[in-house]
Amino acid sequence: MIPWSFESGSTQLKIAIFVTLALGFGLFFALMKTPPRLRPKIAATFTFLAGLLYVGIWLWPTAHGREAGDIPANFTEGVAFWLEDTQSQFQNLSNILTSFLLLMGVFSLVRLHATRVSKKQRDWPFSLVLLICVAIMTFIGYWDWLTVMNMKPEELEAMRDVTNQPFAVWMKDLLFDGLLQTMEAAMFSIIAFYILSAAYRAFRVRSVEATILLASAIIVMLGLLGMAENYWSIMIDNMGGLEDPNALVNNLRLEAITQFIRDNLQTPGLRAIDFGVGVGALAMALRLWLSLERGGSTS
Amino acid sequence: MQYFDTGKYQVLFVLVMVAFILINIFRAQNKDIFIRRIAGLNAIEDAVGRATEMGKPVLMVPGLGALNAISVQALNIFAHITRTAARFASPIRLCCGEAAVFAVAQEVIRDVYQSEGVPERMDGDSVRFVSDRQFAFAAGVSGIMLREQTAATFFMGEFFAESLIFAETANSIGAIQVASSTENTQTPFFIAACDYVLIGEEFYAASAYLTRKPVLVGSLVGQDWGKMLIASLVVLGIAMESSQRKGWIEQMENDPAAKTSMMRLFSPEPPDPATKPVRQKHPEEGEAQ
Amino acid sequence: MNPETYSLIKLTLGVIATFGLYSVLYRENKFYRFWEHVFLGLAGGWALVALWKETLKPSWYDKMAGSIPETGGEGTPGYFVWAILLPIGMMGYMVFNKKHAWMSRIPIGIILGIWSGQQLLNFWRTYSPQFRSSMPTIVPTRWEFMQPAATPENFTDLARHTYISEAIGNLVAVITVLAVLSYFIFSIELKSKFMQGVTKSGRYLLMIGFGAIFGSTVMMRFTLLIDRMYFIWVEWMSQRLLGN
Amino acid sequence: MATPQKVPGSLNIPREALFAALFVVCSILVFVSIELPNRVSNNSADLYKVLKEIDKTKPVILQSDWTKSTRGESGAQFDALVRILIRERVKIALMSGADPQAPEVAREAIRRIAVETEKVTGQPYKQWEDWVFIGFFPGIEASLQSFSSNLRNALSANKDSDTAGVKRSVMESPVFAGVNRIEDMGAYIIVTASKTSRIAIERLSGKVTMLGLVTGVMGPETYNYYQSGQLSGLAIGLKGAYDMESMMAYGLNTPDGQGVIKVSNAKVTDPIEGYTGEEFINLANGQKYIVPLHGAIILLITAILLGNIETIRQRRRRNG
Repeated sequence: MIPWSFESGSTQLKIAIFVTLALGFGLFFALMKTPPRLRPKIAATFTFLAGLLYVGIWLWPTAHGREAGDIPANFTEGVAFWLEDTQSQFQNLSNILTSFLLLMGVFSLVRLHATRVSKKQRDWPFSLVLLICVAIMTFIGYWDWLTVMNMKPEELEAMRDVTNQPFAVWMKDLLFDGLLQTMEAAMFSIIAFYILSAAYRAFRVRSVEATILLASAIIVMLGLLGMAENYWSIMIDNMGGLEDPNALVNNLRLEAITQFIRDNLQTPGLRAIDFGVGVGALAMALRLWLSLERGGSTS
Repeated sequence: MQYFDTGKYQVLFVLVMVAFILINIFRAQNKDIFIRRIAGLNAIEDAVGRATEMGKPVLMVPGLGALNAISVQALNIFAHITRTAARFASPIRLCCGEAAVFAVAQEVIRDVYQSEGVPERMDGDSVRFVSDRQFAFAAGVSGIMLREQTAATFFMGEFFAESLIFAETANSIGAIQVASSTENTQTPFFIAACDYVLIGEEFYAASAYLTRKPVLVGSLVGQDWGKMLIASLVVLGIAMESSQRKGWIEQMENDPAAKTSMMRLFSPEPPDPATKPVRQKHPEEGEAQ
Repeated sequence: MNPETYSLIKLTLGVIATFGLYSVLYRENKFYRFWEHVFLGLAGGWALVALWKETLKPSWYDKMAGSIPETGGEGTPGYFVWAILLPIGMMGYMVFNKKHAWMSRIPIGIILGIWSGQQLLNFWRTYSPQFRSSMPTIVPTRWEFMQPAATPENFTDLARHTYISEAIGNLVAVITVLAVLSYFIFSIELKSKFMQGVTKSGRYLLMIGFGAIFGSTVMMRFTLLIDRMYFIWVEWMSQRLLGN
Repeated sequence: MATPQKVPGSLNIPREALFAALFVVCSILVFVSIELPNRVSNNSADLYKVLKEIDKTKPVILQSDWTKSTRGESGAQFDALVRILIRERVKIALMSGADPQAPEVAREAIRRIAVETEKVTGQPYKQWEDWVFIGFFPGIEASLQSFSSNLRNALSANKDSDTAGVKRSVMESPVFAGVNRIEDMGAYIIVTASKTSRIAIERLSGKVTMLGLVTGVMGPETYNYYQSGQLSGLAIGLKGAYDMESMMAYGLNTPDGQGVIKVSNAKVTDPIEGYTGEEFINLANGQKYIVPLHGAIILLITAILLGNIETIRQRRRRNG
């Protein structure tokens, strides 16, 4: 018998889930009644406990050479085993909590636009379009999911032919693949236009910084032009680079120059930024974990 | 598994960093500490002031990243900006792409307006959840910028490919832009398109710089110590590596597994299988696996 | 439905939507606004679908309820404790309630606590390879300027030794790391001209890296645009509409 | 530093004109199909060499992490890669770790190329028999960790439909015959538009030959792993796709009928055959897109030059 679990579909499981939920909501209402004085401390305790698991894994000795089915030999190992097992369960915790909160995000989006429609504020017809799209996509999405889930393998196989697809499936394909994903690709590709205008405006010999930016960007871009690189290489070959592979002129190949920039300037520079960012994040993590700044930072 | 051999130094190193930060937080309680100028942050007041003059809103985007220190830090900075905006009575737009960040933002911004005594200035438009999909978010925020002609925009947090869409759109409407991204791959686009850019750790230093709260300032000093520790580690490492390298190459002739001290420090030997403790097995599970 | 007709409808809608979003490049207009709201609406709707289908069902509900396979064999038991996450998640919604807004800090605090703990745990793992790569040797072990071209015989030998040009490159890299680190020292006032110069050069060195990133991003961004052009002009217009 | 300078009488090009120029250049050049001269990068040459010389009796794991939005680069790379694998009759275990949409996009591509290759060779390349979908892994870190310790255990619960349409454990598929550990695989190939390559390399390198096909943006970061030898071969962006296609079309270091070596490389010096004999599709989207890419980059460089000429002119005018 694995602890904290019952057989799937059993009555015990249903009761246990119900009791857990009841306890959880009991806690929920109990927390609503807590005096204001205690509140920051409660929130801080939850934060501390959540982080403590990982700090425990970090600082507690790791059991060495563990195999499946091992019984811990002593207390230290027992804790180490427990930490290891708990961690794998903990991994999804953030994801699940974030997902519960996502519902709130969509809810607030819908509320904002519903208000606009009901009060006939500026651009309300567009808000109406948004609301309709949310409704259709949600409906079709679940319909499609349920349809596909209840299909038999041979029906699934037959669906590769579009003519056999039920309405929900091709409607979802139209909305999701045909519209949503296509629009994502379109918005992603818009960046190309902005790269052009940003480069045109910013890459000027105006200040030292801008000039450096300009020079290194141009060199790298030339390296991307397969054709330019090809002719440049031929030029180097003719200057003696081909006959003698050890000739100094080989260092002038675009590939060699971009590589020098990348290895000795770009990577180390970014690495140093990362060190700073890493230390900054470490400090921030400590402050959050120990609740040294008050929760939302406003005091 | 790396708790034996040189693995201990790894834990020690991080513990020293942690100690640096905590010690300085306590040290800083009653001291006035110097922080160097950070250009982008001085521009905040001006930018908000200009938005007020023009009667246009201030836009803030905490990036698309999940709820973590980066987005919390972005919201810390935004809380400061909102306080300024609340005093000037300029409307704000804070657009979130992650629901958990939205929840925190909601609370933080409401607190700011309350503590400034003007809770009525926060309306349903102030803090918004736009979309959790990257490019839908980009399209939505661009739309808000263009329609409301925001006069000051602040992009701070984790940005990805959408960074340039925001920066160029804001530029096209002539808004003052202050940006920062901890993602190195996006910083160049902000540098190319924005007026002020916080690079790397400047972002983490921002709230200490703006609020001068002892906890934050102390922590910043601790971070500086940490960086100096890293720098000394690098210098020491180079010295040792350079001095040992020649000998190591000669040693390799006889012993291909030879290592320099730095190699040993950074890739400790895995524990010897012979030292594995003898453990009993759970009766039934040992088989089933 | 006829597959031809279906794919024509799908592609045509996609092309119109693409032009709708592109129209913002000229200026904000009603056409863009329409497609922007469609986009946000579909994304919001899909978020609700994916929320259950891709996250909560597999990583929460299925664990809580367990599973009984249809074809027989061993199922997984239900871990009822997962149910506690529902009330904790619900606490987040108290943010809309002015009086009890503080309760939203509990789920938020748990998320941040986990993140912080992982940060402490992973700091060394994340940064130690970077520390290691910042410590190359700056003293050459072979006093020849250039590394000779590689052949299968001398390959391992070349990899071990450091040549003069390589040592110079390494020195440049080390100076870059240290100069950039010095740029991020905030709490010490650098009064000497030399240190101010170092900090300033740190910023300049960074710009080289940033320029290079800008340059290398260009290929991908342009390719995405070209792919869209291919989608519009070849897949839709030429192949579908004109039937080539 | 980027506030536009509005100087009266200046020749500054308006944004809209730049946008229009880019749109027109890309629109026209997608119809232009010429073969641009190309020099194959070392990393692409290594990739091609490893793929051609792979042990055909061992299956490869193919982690596909791209979707429609990066189709331009990843799609072209993926097609070229799958063409090589199917022609070499290497068995593929397909998986995804980044996006729930990624598996469908990849499956579609494999089916399409299987049909295309069958037309030439007459040999079918069937799902379950020759390739199998082993799953979508949202928590990729943990999954790869378990791959690395015991592949068979990690995968036996995952199911795919066999030829009769019955869901069976993927480990029963002929693809995995004789495979127990990750070390038994021929290669671990990752096609990605995000950072998932790093996760895979950190967990699996050293245990299995690893190959990467990444987008241009991820290129510089991933290149480090190629240099350190953790990746045995690497294709970067569209250039990588075009490199692969030209090596498929002309072979590497192999002379054609007239004795001319069309594609050569300085690092990989052994001759490696292409697919020249039969009616194979070799040059595809990589070649189609590389022309407009050149057009767009040349436009970008021209715009920067024009901008600088303007800046210098203004400075002269101000000074004199």
